[in-house]
Amino acid sequence: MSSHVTPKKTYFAVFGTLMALTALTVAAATVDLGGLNTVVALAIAGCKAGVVIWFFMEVRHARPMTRLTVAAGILWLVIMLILLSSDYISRGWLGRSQGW
Amino acid sequence: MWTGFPLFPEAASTVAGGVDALYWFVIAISVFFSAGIFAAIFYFALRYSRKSLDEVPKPIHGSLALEITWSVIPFLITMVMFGWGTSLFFRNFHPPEGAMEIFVTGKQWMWKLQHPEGQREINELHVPVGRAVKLTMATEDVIHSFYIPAFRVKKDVVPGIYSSMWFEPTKPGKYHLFCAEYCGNQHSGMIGWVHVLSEPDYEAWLSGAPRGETMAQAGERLFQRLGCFTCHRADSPGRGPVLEGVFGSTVQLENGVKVVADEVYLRESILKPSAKTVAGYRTQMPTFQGQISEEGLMQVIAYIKSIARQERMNTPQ
Amino acid sequence: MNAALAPPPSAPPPAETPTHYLNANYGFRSWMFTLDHKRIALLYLASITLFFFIGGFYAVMLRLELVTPAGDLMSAENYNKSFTMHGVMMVFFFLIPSIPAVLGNFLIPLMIGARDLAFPRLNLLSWYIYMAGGMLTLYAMVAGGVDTGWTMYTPYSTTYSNSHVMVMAVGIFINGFSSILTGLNFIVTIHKMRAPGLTWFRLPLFVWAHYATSVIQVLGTPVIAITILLVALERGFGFGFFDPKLGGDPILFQHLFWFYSHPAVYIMILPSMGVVSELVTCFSRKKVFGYKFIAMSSVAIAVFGFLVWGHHMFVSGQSIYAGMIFSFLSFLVGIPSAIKVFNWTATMYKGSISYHTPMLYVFGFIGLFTIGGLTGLIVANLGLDVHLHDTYFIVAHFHYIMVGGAVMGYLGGIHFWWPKITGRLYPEGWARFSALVLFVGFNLTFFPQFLVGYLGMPRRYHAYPEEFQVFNVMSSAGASILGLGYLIPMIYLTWSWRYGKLAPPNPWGAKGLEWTTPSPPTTFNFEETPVVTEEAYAYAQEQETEESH
Amino acid sequence: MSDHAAHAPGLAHQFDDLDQQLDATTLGMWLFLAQEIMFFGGLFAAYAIYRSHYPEAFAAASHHLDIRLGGFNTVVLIFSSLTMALGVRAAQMGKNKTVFNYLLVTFMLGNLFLVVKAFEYHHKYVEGLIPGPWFSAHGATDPAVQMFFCLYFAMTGMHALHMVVGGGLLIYFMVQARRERYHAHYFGPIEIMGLYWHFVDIVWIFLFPLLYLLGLHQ
Repeated sequence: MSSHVTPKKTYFAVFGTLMALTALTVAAATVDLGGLNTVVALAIAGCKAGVVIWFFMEVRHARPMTRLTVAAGILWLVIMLILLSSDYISRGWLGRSQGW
Repeated sequence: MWTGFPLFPEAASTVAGGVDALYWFVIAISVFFSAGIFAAIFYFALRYSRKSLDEVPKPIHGSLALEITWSVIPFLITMVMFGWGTSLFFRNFHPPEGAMEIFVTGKQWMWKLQHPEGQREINELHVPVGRAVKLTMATEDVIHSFYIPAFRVKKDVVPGIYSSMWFEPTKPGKYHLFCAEYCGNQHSGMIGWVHVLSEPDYEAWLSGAPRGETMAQAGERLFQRLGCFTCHRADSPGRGPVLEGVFGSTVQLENGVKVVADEVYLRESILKPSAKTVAGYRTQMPTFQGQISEEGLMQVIAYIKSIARQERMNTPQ
Repeated sequence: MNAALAPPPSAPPPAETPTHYLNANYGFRSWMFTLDHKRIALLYLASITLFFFIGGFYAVMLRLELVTPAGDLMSAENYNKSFTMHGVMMVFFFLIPSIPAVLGNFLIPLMIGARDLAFPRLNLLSWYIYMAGGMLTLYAMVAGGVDTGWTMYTPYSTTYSNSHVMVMAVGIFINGFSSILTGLNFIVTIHKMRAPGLTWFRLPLFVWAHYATSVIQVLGTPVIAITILLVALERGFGFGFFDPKLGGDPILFQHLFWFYSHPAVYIMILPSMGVVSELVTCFSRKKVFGYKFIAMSSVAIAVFGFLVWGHHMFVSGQSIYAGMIFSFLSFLVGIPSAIKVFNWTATMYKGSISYHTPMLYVFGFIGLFTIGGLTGLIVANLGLDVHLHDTYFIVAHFHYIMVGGAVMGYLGGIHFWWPKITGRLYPEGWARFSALVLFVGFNLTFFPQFLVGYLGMPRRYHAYPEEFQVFNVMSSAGASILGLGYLIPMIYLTWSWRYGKLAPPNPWGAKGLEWTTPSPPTTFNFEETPVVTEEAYAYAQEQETEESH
Repeated sequence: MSDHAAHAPGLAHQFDDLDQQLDATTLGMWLFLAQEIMFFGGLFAAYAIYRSHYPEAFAAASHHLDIRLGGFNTVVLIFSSLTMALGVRAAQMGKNKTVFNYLLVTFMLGNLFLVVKAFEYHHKYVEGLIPGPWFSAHGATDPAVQMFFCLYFAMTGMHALHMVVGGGLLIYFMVQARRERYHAHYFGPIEIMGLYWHFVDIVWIFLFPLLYLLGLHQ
């Protein structure tokens, strides 16, 4: 059952983590890391989302089926992004610029 | 007018034979399998039809061996189809060297075709037999699709980019040209003919067809009229790159990337000058979006191409 | 001819009609505010039939126009509006909801031994959403029509069309949520509401098929919703998401559109496959061959169905390497479909086969789906699709899947469960006759389109070159037979509702929890929650146990 | 169906007991959120494609956004997630009064977010950054700058719309909490409300860096 009552201090700790990560992502964005800026920003956002899902949304106490649903949602998004980029990345491979 | 009742389209290009061969291969496999399935169904339905009301046949749960067999065998067969089809597609994709070029503009609802020598046609295309023809295609409005069934070739013409395709006719004759992508009201009227002529007939047509200036000449006139020459010429250093010899060369962009200055790149640079600026130049060129038609663009590009060719001839290396 | 029918119940039906879900209460409100999944299924049945005949009307107009090569019956504009409405009505308002919302809604709780779906209010809401979307789309039609084709490719739909694209886009957008909610409801129901003992691998294959379908509905439909919303924003407010002038890519629209609209084909065909799995085992009176393979192939189709959308775009300007990937994956999705066909055929081996109407539809389904599937190998092929893309070959191919497959399964299922739904038997003679008419009419309509397609006739052509006329006349002739084939069941089924013979609880001698309830079932389906102790389709249960002892 | 279960307050007829009901509704909500992922996913996909194709134009365009306001809103939203989580916790313990208070705070924070967002939109309007025929970002020659704002308004607008819906739901649940509807065995609706609210928060967690931050160092 998901009626597990989480102690308040866990939630406060989570909130603190999220604030720290927010500060970190802003700080990281001001430094020029080249192509890594995007990766870092998305990685931090992913961490934050993970923390929210795991603690606030109580997936850590959820049934396997709930976890599977979360995973499926993310997996399908990844499928869409990968197959989409398979087109956009390889359009230039013919040695011609693509112009749109 | 009774134009006959063809069952199979004419095969009039170098790629048509290959496409038809693959088609018959897949059809043969399909007929084999469907005949097998239909025969089994008929046989079972008759042989095992219900004899009495309380008849209860013995259950059969399944067979792993059978399941694997009828998964693996179709898989292998489809992979043969996939390999064959994909290699055919890739082979047919790249135009051969030295193909003659035609420029195509799709527009609701007509095809405009320009020959480099200056002949212009609408919904008609005259090409010689036995020579590869490369089409560079653009559209003024919506997506169209250039389709010649007898050649088994088709390509969408998408706004904002140049599409290209090629074919080499093998038989003189008159073939349908269709727009295959729905493009609005008169979509079904966006059709025409491809006339494949023997070499002498084609020469005769070339000399007989009304020709104004060549595409390059028309392009040069546009180049003047739009004022491009004020920046892009040898004696105005610093303002814009000199275009002599640019076409086909590799240019270095501001952000360090190297691109080949081809039709697509030139088109983009005219319409969105700031998108890919050549290293060493500031972006001060205005956009020509809306000021030049796709046809005009093709002419300007033909002009830039022609001065690249002259350049190469002048400096032999 | 009724010799093969299961023995009728020995006791005559009681003189007093027992209370069931149809006569539990009466009146407009009792239907409009019902939470009973069976009544909601009937609401869907009525509205889907309405949209089917509207879509069918447009099909008739199209085929009439195409009898002659010249565009002489109606204007090009009206022709374009007709094929748009035909596509939109049939795809979004008939095929996608057909089996799930009618048969699925009615049967899933009955098959798993539940009193209702998990969320009855949501179920009713999804019907209202469906009707709202449908009414808006009908309004777009009445107000002047839409001429973009159901695919709504940009930039034609966003910039160049002068028709009521906005209204229709909003209609389809709204309708999408009906589909999402139905799928969501089914998934939760199948997970949480199964009767004790009904383990996953004891579920009827119909339920498996709907589970797979629901996954597609939940994960695919939102993408078309947002895509259509972007089109509406671009058209209405100049937000140029796909506008090349702002650097937008019209091909991106096609990607997002087909990300849903290809899996949507599996939303149509998977439930139909579920119906066929039920029918073939019942009328062979034999456990289905390879239960787990059929169940898992449904799931495989649902997953792989999401990986193949780019095969609609081989000549669109998509990268040829992406084309190669999509072509490869498209061939893969053919394998689970083939597995199903082989297993159904094998189920008949050494069975006890009767030729009742539902079984005739099964024969029709397997035959037509086989042809549709095998021609899929042709159009999934990069080398061939360049020639065939956007020709009548494609039109023929997907009609073989959607009409030959999905609609055949739908009609087969409607006949099979008709006694359960209405408590009445349909007239067997008429039903067999119309199944035959449909089969003949269908093939005459669509087989010539393969030939004229390979000849090079592009689709969505109002007028066409004369050498294509013979095939088109054949096709139109077939369409008139096909239309008749749809009218006959419409008439005799309506007639049988009132005058048909009273149906016993299990007229076919079929297995499955739904047949343990009275015909028609009571409002809450089961007096007591049933306990399942046997596998699905245990037709020979007693004998088996005898033998094992 | 046992009689006493059928009479448990809040139990719908189709379920056997409250546990089954809670399980079913939770799963239903998660499925709905999976659907939401794909709904926003379409937007994110379009953003990813265009951003990678026009990095300079998008970076330039993002400089028109105010990071302080965006950052402030991020803090507001994360804080509201905290209060929401505490509200669910209170519901699990059946403390209706506390539930009400936390939901009220969450609601206020949500409104604060929307007010700030409205100021941002207004600012964009004044600057002429609304896409369409009147778009006029000065100094921007690349039309892809406008594409950025198309996506900006679509993504933040869709997010704001979800906030508005969430606000409406919060009002409903506040009324329910006032009526003492929840107890230690029946708190599912609040939990589901929480899931929705956290999801909307997560969407913003991605929107903030993607829209505001990525071009910052350039």
